Amino acid sequence: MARLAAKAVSKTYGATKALRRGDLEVEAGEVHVLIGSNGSGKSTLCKIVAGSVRPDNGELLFEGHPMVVSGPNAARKIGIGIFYQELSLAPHRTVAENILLSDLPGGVFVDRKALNTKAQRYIDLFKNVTGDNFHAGAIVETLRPDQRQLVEIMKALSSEAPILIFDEPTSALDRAQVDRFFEILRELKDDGRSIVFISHRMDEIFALGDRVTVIRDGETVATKRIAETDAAEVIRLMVGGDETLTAAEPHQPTAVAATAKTVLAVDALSGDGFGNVSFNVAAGEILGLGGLHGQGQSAVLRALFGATPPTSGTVLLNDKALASSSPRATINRGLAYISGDRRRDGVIAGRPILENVTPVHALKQRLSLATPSSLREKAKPALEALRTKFAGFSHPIGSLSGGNQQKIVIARWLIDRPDVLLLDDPTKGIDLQAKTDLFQLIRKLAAEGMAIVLYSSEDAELLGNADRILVFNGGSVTRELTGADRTPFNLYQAAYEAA
Amino acid sequence: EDYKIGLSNGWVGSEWRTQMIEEAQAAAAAWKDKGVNVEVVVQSANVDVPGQIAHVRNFISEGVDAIIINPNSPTAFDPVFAQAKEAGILVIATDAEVSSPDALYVGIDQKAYGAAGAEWLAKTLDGKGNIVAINGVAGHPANELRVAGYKEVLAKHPDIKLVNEVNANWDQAQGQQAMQNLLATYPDINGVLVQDGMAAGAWKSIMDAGKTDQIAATGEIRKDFIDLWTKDKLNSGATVNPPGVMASALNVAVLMLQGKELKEPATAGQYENAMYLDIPFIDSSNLAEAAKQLEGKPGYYSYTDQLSIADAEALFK
Amino acid sequence: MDQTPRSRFSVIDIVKTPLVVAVALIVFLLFLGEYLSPGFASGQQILRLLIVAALMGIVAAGQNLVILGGREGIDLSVGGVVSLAAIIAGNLMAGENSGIVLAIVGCLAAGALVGLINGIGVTLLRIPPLVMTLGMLGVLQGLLVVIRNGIPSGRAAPGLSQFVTQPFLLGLPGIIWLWIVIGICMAFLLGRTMIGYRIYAIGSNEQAAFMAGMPVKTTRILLFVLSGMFAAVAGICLLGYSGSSFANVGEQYMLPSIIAVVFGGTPLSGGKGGYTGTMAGAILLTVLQSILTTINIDESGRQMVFGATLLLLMLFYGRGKALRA
Amino acid sequence: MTTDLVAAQPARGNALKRAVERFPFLPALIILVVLLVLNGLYQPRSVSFIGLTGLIKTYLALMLLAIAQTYVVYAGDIDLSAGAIVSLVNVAIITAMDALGGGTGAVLAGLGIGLLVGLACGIVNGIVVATLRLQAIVATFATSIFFTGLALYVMPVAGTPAPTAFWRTYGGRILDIPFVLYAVIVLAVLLLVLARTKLALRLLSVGDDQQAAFQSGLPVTRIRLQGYALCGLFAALAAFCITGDTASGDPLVGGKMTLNSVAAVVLGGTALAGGFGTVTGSVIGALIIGLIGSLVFFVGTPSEWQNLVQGVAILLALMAGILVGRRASR
Ligand SMILES: Nc1ncnc2c1ncn2[C@@H]1O[C@H](COP(=O)(O)OP(=O)(O)OP(=O)(O)O)[C@@H](O)[C@H]1O
Ligand SMILES: Nc1ncnc2c1ncn2[C@@H]1O[C@H](COP(=O)(O)OP(=O)(O)OP(=O)(O)O)[C@@H](O)[C@H]1O
Ligand SMILES: [Mg+2]
Ligand SMILES: [Mg+2]
Repeated sequence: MARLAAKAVSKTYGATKALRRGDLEVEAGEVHVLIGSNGSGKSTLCKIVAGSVRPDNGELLFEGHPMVVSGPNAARKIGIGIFYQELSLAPHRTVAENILLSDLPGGVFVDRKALNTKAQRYIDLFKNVTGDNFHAGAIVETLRPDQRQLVEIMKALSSEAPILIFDEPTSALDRAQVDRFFEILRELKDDGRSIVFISHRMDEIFALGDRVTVIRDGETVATKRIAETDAAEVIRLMVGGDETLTAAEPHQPTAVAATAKTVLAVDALSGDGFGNVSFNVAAGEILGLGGLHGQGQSAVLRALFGATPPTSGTVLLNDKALASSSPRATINRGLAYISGDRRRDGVIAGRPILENVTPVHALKQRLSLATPSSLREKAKPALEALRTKFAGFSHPIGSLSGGNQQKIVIARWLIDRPDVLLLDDPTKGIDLQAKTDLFQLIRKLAAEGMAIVLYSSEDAELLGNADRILVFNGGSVTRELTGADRTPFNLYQAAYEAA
Repeated sequence: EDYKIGLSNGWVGSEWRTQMIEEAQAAAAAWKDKGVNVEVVVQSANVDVPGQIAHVRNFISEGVDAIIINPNSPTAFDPVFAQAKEAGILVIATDAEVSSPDALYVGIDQKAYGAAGAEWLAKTLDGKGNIVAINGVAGHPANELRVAGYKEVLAKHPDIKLVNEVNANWDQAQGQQAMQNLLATYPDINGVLVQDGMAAGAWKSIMDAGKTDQIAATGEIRKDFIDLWTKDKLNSGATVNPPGVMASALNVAVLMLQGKELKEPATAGQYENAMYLDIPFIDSSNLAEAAKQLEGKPGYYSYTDQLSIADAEALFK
Repeated sequence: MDQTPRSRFSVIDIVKTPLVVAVALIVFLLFLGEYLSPGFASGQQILRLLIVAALMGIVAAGQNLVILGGREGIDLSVGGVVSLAAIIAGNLMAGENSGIVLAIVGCLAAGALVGLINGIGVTLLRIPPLVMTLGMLGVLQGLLVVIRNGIPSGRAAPGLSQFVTQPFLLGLPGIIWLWIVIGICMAFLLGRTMIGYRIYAIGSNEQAAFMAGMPVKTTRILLFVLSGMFAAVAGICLLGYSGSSFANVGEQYMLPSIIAVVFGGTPLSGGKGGYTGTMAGAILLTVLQSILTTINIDESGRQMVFGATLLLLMLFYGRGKALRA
Repeated sequence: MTTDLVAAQPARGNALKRAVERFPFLPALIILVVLLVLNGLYQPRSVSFIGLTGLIKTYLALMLLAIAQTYVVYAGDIDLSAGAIVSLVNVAIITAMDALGGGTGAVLAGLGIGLLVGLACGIVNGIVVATLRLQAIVATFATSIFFTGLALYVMPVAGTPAPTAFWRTYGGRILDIPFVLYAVIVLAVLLLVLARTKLALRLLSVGDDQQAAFQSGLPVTRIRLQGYALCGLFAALAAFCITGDTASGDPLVGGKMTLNSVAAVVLGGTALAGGFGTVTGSVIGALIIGLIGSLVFFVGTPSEWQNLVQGVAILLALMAGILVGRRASR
């Protein structure tokens, strides 16, 4: 009998079916992988199990007995610990306080000593991989994203629950941290714990999982033993009948003609998080930025764009000096920036699609009046090029799926062609289909003469799309990979050599 | 002789208060002719009760000889006045009575103020009719005394029916809105009891409704209103709470500091520590006189009256 | 493009919009008022209520904008600006029609200046709006005292008084026309201009708006400036309504203007809502206050009923999201 | 994804930064000391033992109300009815003490009733804001109107005196030491104790990120409700002090204290958005407000300018506190 079972669980938000029919069975002592494209309902299913979302229908069973999970607290008592994809940390509290927040030691008073000793146990699990300035008393707000993700992991572990759910726990972690985490998970599994693990990274799934449940469009479509399946089958299950994905053609980036005009010339640029970075990008070129995450790649892009202006260095755009003082200034000069963190940097939540797709156009064309009919005409081609699915311009952007929201945000930059497109990990958290569409488009734009700078946290994406790769380490460029040098081996080596 | 007198005012929301302080300052200066140097130090700010208690404590620290206060509460100052007295400081309240046995009240009798308006209205209406009242801040002692004053009078006139009472917080615009609502729901009222600045507002609503001829209402004493009253021949009567009360209190204070003794000890009022000043009343009979006093003054200036030094001296042995 | 219209505007959705709720409540209250004290819902009285509502509604216009702009936007200084404008206007026009233009210009400039300082404090110094405007309120209250000692408070020009209280066009006083025009302008600003798009964008997701090249700080400063100017307009009108200016007239608008906005369906979190609802909210609040004046109960009873009714009405609006969705 | 990185940030101003991180009220404390020095310069007697005792006696109520406000602000809420609760408790205890005869027993019973009334008001606010999920600013404004109405109902006009035993104790001395100093010591201990409770930590966590706190398994609604209840209790204590200092009942006495309590909280370095701050800061903030008021007088500001100067000074102090705090925490 499964330790935990969800049977035909469903959840509707307004008119949206987030989860149509979620089924999941987790045994004791297994790592059970949950996979599905963005918005397929994985997190929703997990949150229902963990009590933070109220299901519409369906049944939850614990050791075969029906259970009522009335809230997160109840779930913890039953024995369910969870790592939330979007984290559940209190930024102004310390690491120790966060780890034990839901179960503070002491009675009426907090037992500080017990708190620190207990928290230290979980911190020690990640000894040597936590990075600088990580200790029990550190304020979470001051930590890096990967460190925060570690805190959330420790928090989930501290529940000591027999059932542990990890909803994309590795998306910000570096290799060493992931390795350590996987060791811990294997130990837990050997202890007889049940682990639900979600990731979009196929290699992780096959490295760790015992069984995999695939969820598509809010419905559980299959559960397989990892040993009895392969990546191709899992992908097929994820995308259903759609064959285009599985047949995704391997792209062979071509070196840009040496005669191509340099569009963007960056010289000795320094700023918050990077120093002395120089490079050129030519028209039609896709320049990749690589390396371990958080080595300054994002910071360079944001600085170029003027979001956090650089402190020194020069930038030439089409041979004229570019002052990266604000996005407004750089957009006017022909820059565009697409962030992978669409919820923070892109989506204007609660507003109609039209208002989400037009702001850059309005800026470039100096529009002061909003004439919906003509704006719609302007936006249509860009949205069509991205194959965006949406019901109407006046619908709120929140009514779209995540991938389509991202497409709306991207389309905003394409109504008026920019000269340079800065891509800051643009596929973070979007599914395979959307990714494929996006890179097809990017290559098309490059072919039409746009200069593109691409940072991706996924090496495969870089290798598959960039004409040239600058490897970052400690805030500066340590190596440049061109032509045939662009191999996974070289990329890993360059990323790690100075680290 | 040199005296230092502290003036405390806990609310700066009206011109009346400003004039009150100005008159007191002028009164202090006038003592110079008598060879007495009266230095006034003023604390005037929008404060709550604790804030005004701090005023008094500051005066004690400053080492004044006397404190004259327009208090934000009748009873709240008992402990701090006791402390002032311990420090040998004379405390006089004005405009609103205080319960402290360690202080003296010099000002008008607010109850008589309310009664005077009601007497006038009753007389004007020949003892019958429907009236409404617009009061100040509910729970404020001066307001409650005035209400008690007019209720006592109305009790003597059973044919006058008080159909509704509302509070407009001594705010002109709120008085105007309240009157407007009352006029809509009580189309047949004959009289209105309303005080101070709210009266100007109430009259504005009455005039806007075209009922100037049908309604008698109490009025107020700012020049703006007196002018309007004269011009439009309003059927009005205004009890005067003169801003000069603080000046009067100051004159009394100086004489007491000089060691003089009152002919009649101040024992009036519910707290038996009051010395009531005369309450002037303006109606059609003396409107012209009042207008004359205010000639050339700015519109916000209130009709005033105070005990001159000589008047005050007459009260002492 | 794949067109899959999903707009299913059911009757329930429409009935639940704040505007409809507010209008329904207004009608209900008018009937209730008429029942409790006959004469309450007469044409003349409704007109007079609308004048009072217009005063609050104009203040609420600025409040509405600041709240829409998000980042806990709120303007507590409007009360001070209303008083300030009434006094400046009274002095500049001093009872003469010829002074009206100067008075309007002077007041708008003063309101804009206060708003500018608020805006600078909130955006450039990043002081939370509640704190900044609360501090500003204290400053304005002090300024009023200084001004009144220097300059006597003035009187409204007859033209202004007439504009506010007497029929002007089609039997409606000028101030109501002014309010209607403001309503149309606000709807246009918010719905048909890029500034409107920007206001919603920064209210909804400031970071995204910034990354899309919107001038976030300038826009937010503009909102505070507009709030100051609307409060100044209300101050001028209030002078016309009451004939002469006097201290602290504006105090009564500080928190009620926020309630009018909330009753109009704009949550304090910003990025959502509009002015049409706020207009209904202002009327609703005015009608409610008036009913309470006309029924004959003690002041203590009135306040308890008023407070409880406000709470009850709030249940119709902007309740926060449930923690467990 | 962000500008975070490996390269360590320069260590400039690290000491100040860490100090402010640990003691967010440090900027306020500096302002307080400066104000005390200035007060002393212009009026030495104001910083004498008696002067300072008077200061505390007068502002103890505001300090307590600021503390009350802090606990709801911790959780990201606000209570605009705090002043109205003070008024209501004030009239309630005066009425009760009066009705019970004014002896020691009556005083104690009155105080008990006062705590219950404050607690009840806090719970009403908690239900309205946390359980019914109305927006705190407008909802507590509405309850403030309701509480004021109730206070007017209990005592229609200011005036009933407090039993002598009560205010003589508050204003008097025990063993030659002013009673308020004992009160301050008890208060300090109480605050220290409260700061160590789980509730304080949980309130702050809820204020940090409400949804995250909920998902972590904290009973968010109950915690916010407890915050309001605690606020109500401290508002009741504030009412005791004001009753001790004024020796009478007044249904309007606390009304104007609400916004001051909010200002005091902000002056003390607590974030209105929640999740960060200290009650100590709020106590200092209340004293700053008081000292600015007296300094304006002691320097000899002309009466018509006093309000303006005070307003500007408070605004500047608010700004300075926020700016210094932020500069240090960067
Ligand atoms: N925040 C939301 N509020 C309401 N409805 C939503 C929300 N997010 C998504 N939806 C609805 O849920 C539907 C399913 O979304 P989902 O993300 O599963 O789509 P999808 O098929 O995965 O698309 P894509 O591949 O583009 O991400 C969406 O079409 C949308 O209507
Ligand atoms: N609170 C919400 N309100 C409305 N719609 C929601 C809400 N939460 C999730 N949705 C929608 O429900 C669908 C399922 O979302 P869910 O987060 O479960 O997807 P997921 O499989 O975890 O995706 P991802 O891989 O991106 O994490 C999506 O379309 C999402 O937009
Ligand atoms: Mg999707
Ligand atoms: Mg998810």
